[in-house]
Amino acid sequence: MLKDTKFHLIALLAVLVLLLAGCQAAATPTEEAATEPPAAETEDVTEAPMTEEPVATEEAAGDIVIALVPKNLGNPYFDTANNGAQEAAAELGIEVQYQGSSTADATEQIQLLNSLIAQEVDGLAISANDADALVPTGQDAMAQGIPVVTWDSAIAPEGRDVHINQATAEGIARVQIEMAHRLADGEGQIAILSATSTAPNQNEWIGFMEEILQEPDYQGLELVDTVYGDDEDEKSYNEALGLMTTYPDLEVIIAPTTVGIAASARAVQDQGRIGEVLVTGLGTPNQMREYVKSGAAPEFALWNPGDLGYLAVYTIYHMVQGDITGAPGDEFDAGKLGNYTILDDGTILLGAPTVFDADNIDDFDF
Amino acid sequence: MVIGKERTATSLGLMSILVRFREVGILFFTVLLIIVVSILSPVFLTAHNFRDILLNISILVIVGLAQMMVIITRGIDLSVGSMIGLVAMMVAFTVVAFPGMNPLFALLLGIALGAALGSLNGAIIAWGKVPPIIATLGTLSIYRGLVFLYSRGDWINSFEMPMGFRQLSKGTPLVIPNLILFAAAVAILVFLFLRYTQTGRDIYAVGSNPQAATVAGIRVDQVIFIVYVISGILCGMAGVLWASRFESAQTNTALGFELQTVAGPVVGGVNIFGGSGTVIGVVLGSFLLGTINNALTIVKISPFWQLAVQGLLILLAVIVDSAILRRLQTATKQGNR
Amino acid sequence: MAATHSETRSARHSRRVSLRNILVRWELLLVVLITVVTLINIQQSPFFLKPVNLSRAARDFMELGIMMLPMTYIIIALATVDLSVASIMGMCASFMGLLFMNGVDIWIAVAAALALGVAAGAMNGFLVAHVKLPALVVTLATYAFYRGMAYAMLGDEAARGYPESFTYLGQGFIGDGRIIPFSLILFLALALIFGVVLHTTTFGRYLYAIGNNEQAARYSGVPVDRVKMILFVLSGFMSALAGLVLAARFGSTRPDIGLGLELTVITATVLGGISISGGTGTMIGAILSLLLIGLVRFGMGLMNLQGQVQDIVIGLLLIISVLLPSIGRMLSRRGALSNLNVSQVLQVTLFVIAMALFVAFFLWSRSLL
Amino acid sequence: MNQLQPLVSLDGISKAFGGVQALKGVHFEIYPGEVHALLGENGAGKSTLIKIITGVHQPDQGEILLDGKPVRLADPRQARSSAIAAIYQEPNLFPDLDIAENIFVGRQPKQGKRVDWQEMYREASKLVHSLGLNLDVKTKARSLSVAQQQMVEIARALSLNARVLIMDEPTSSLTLSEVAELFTIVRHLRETGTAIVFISHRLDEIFQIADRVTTLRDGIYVDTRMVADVTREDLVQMMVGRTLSSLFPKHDVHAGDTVLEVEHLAGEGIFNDISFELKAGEILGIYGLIGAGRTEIARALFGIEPATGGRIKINGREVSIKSPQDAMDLGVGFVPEDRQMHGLILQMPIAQNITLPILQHFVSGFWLDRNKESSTAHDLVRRLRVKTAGVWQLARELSGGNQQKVVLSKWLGTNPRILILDEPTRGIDVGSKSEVHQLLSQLASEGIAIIMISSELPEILGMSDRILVIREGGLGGEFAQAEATQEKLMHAVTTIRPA
Repeated sequence: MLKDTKFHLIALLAVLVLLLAGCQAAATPTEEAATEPPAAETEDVTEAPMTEEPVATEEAAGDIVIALVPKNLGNPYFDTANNGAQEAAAELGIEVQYQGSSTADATEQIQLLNSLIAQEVDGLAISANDADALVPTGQDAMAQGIPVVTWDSAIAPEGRDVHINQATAEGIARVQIEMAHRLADGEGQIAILSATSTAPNQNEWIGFMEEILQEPDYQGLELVDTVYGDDEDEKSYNEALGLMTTYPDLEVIIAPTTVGIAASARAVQDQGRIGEVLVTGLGTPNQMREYVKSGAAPEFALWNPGDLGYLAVYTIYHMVQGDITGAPGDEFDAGKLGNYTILDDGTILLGAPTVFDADNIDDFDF
Repeated sequence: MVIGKERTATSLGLMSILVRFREVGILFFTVLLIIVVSILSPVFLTAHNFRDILLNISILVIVGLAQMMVIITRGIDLSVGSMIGLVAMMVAFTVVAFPGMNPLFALLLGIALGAALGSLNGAIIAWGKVPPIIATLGTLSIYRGLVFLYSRGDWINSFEMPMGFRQLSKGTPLVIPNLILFAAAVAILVFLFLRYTQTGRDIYAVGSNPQAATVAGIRVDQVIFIVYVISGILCGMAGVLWASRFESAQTNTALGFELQTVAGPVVGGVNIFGGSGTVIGVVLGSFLLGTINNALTIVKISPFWQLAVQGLLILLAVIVDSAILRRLQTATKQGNR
Repeated sequence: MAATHSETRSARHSRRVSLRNILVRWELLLVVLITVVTLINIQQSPFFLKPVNLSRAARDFMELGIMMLPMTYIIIALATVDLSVASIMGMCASFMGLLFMNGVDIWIAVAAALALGVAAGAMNGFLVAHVKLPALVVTLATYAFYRGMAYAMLGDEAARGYPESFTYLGQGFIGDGRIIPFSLILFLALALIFGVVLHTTTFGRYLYAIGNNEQAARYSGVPVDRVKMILFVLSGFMSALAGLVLAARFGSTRPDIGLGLELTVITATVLGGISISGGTGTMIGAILSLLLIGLVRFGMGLMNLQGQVQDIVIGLLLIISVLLPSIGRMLSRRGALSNLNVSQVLQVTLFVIAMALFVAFFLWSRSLL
Repeated sequence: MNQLQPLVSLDGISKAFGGVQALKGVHFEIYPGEVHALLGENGAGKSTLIKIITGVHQPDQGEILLDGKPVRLADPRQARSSAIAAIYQEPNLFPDLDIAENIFVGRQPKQGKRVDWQEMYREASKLVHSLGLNLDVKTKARSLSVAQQQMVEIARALSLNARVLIMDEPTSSLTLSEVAELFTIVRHLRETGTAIVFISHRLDEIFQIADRVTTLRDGIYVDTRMVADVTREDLVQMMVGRTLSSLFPKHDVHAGDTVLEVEHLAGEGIFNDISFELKAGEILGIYGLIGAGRTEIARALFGIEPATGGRIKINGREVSIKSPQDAMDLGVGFVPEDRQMHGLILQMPIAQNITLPILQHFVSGFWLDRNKESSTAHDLVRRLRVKTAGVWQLARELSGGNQQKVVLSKWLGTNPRILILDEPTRGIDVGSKSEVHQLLSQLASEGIAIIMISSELPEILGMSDRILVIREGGLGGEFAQAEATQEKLMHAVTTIRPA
């Protein structure tokens, strides 16, 4: 027995040191290769000033570190938002770390946020996977004097300082119903293919869409089903197939998520039903260019996620500098986007969504 | 006062027929289900819908066959989902970097990568004598972590993939989509391998009675090593087809897929205690699972019930399986006293 | 109360553990690893040793710890695992959420959830102990069935708005200063109970007896089937309790709560020196392994190496913790190196070449995009 | 049988297992075309000799010659490749594979690289029919009776063109007609020149089938005689030839009242219609051959495999024993036949083994009182003079004899009123054997009723007050200690039961 354990005492020790050194190596080279450094080094973080009271004092811009946390990494929508955020960071001369979990899952996001709070970052700009599960973590950060701004997908009010809405939920819902109405030329069956069943923004938009459909001039449209693709390409693809099989005379699929809209358009194309079933919703130009050209998804809307990331960084910067506290009525300047005021429900509105179609899609690149 | 009762093979026949033709039971259950669902909603019984079902289960059949061979040797491979995810990502990266690459070469690349991953499992289990559940539980999280480390979190999206690669799974040269043809080809190959090669027969012998197999001169360790390499190969192939069919490679591709690859064979009559299992069983088991999931969507039962139904089905198959086995054993024990 | 279990004492009467025996223990190995990991982490990041950070990180692992306790018993006694623990956690938390959202008082809902956990465990126990099915297959089936029931209960809604008295379970602190989380104390108390029962009571002795030789235990009058039933009921109850703590920590419940946690629970238990072949292992080892995994994950988090990269390290630790002793045994038993025949050497070299090629391709193709 | 050159010859073979000398200087030759019977009591060294011939064990001294050339059989595979095959009492086939594959496992007939199933089925059927078996070779092995499984093993041996076929107690679980079938095959094999080693206790079967017979006693070679010119009495004398030394402790029997009554006990078609009585302070010996069902009777009395018929009365009251706990509550203890599998938990220390059945005595408050456990174990260990470094030493570190004494002290700890022992002294050194015998007679004199199952004639005759003979699951006779002799007992168990 003695010989046994002595044997694996040495070997295990050696392997573990190797592992940690290896991970070290894995962490550092990513910095040069990748454009946005998802795993930035923490050594060079100078001793960030521990802000005692919630309102941060004036700080030298150079040493502010903001963490931009998307729902999950790899999603082109969030990558574009990060580009905007880095643009704002350059203008403000601060550092924005783009850190995300690999799956759109609340537990992983909480563990990530806990380690960012532990690293005493100066501000958190979060797109939440779960509005309620993140409330305790948000409160924890705020108790540590770290301002919490949510963008794209909110944490419940008690868990955040301020939320940046890409557009009013009602506005986003209305533009998608309008597009569906146009594509179905007034009447027919429509269905919704959402992201995860727990995503707060999705459920809010769907709620508004159902209300808008009651309005007189949309009586012709009949919402037959809502399915969930979990922001996974294959699941969304299968759900789209399911919709087309279950409802043979379905006319329009609305997918208010970049992953869902691309998968649905591809499903329509693969089934050879372009023109019979039309796809609309929220998508990015690069991703949808092929389907706009093929006619599977003639129109779709979105706001520029880059602007959303840009605005989120400016907002959190002003919070960190103490210019604003997130109370309704606060005003601040957001660089190229002009200035914004915090509305009375504690949110900031980016602006109305833009509709992309065949003729304007080529002058966008994100 | 004769002790050893006269027990000829015939009177035990009924039991062995039941075991050999268990696949008939599954076929009967599937047909019954199809009839019921078609009555509920005529949309179900269309060639188009069955094409979708077959498309959906093609990858499940390929990996289910790999899992069957592992289960026959009394093992289990929980790392299949992660192997599919890793190979899908690596091949997607390569295909995007070399758009001109012939898709079949991408398939070969995937198979080679899968073989390497499978051989690591094989080495740990066959040479390192680590129990399969622990070894593949470990490689499940290692390979999944490597997917993230490899792509640094990035996804490969459909618009980045060359058309040729996307057509690999979708092209329909012979009316039937390639994906279904690949699955059929793998099924035939595995059938021939298990029935007509020495290693194939040795797999059954090792699973049925490992000690006797050693005495009979079979190199048990080598057979077990090969089985995990084959599992890697089929997962590599599945990874490429997965990336081609869904035109994407994400860090969570095929996450949690391993459960279905065990459910299919178990439902299809593969004996969880090892030693027996047929290709037809895996195909029918997977088809039954695919039909049920498809039926649940069409009959508009909420998608949230699908997982519960799958769980119930595996439980049922296992209870029936062991009941038959136990009744057979007591029957022979009685016979030989 | 360091009642280490495996009495390899040589002293005639005394139960004092001689130094030699302490030295060879698996637990010592874990202590060494913990110190190494702590040293590396301190050097890597100044935030590691801050008490407020450690306490926050600790809260993320308490549910894992609670579920690890019954899993230790199951592996020691039955040399198998319960794959359905995370699904029972999800089902019971969703059931509590469902009741609460329909106006049932929170503490009645909690009691109902714990009862459901016991029932789920009892079903597993009945199929394993009386129908004599292998635990691996039963819990694989109930893994899908119980998780399916969680989705069937809550669908796409979330239960939220739990009262402060309940969320204290997961978020509360003892005393002021957000240092000692309540869930840590709850876990340590449960661990103490499980440890005392395992190492000092009749039931604990039965677990080791069955784990080492179930037949001999049965011949000595040990009620084997009753013990098996109790083990799975215990596992169901503790999984439900862990589900409530997690729901309290989140302040809400969704059907996918705790998805995939069973793999981490099994890893933590086996890493604690509890051999998968049954019969050996101590509660202290399990607790130390939980601490080690917590420190590794928290440390790597600080180095911005997220979830799945951490999984690589944990997966490696799991395989190595089982692989090395088995290689050690092989080398010591028959001097394997001497009679390796040619074909085996060939196979090993082929295998090594394949691995090298794979790593080379991995690194090369990774830099293409 | 008249060739000069023996196929296999063993000379001066000795083998010891941890202090127990299983074989001493044994000589054994097998000629082609001959049925050579190997005879001897249990523990006479027969199975050890077979294990050496089939390469499972290697001899300490002595030489094995194959066709006159010395050979070293390192493992079963090597033995098989030198055409030596064996069939055991419990056939070891592949339940999930059919008969044909069981015969050709690992070496299926091929056409090029492809397994040729038709060829395999043809070959298999030819072999099977040549053995007079009308079985479809596609049947799965799991659904065959033991006799049929044995036939398949013989067929496999033939397909390996084995020249030596060893049959170890093949007929113990066969019906009369199955035995006859087996013998026709054996005669057929003999004609074709195969050398057959036939091991059995049934003297009649030996007279029926064997040409020559070699007898072993206590690991020593006694003699080899032609079956034609030897009588049954000679064989029995050769088997039991030792004078009955008075190594067994005399104890004055003052049997108390009847403690246990068993009426028409039956178990799962393995044994039935067993009835006997047992008085306090009495030692009831149960003698019989392997597979006669004695162990199953003991397991029924102790509740491991509850009886399926008949009644058990303890102290006059009818009881139902469904589990070991029931038995222990009624004061029954059971020292099982297989020490390592069922008697002890080897990885646990002696003290914990001893206290396992009576843990409730050591619970003080909530947890176990380690000191009380230590002292109880220590007293028992001292009383039975177990040679150990300490009560916390692991059971696996003890010798066979000491391990058996630990099992005995385990059951003494429960101070039983009825103690059942199954082959208590098998495979332990002579010293421990007599200590165990001393203990048993002392326990009896203290009023404990003892049932001792043994297949060693001297032990049965020396220790028992009354002897019960079990044959093929039924009562084969009851003898008081005074009237019982080795010959009577051997006769009772070796005559083929009435047709």
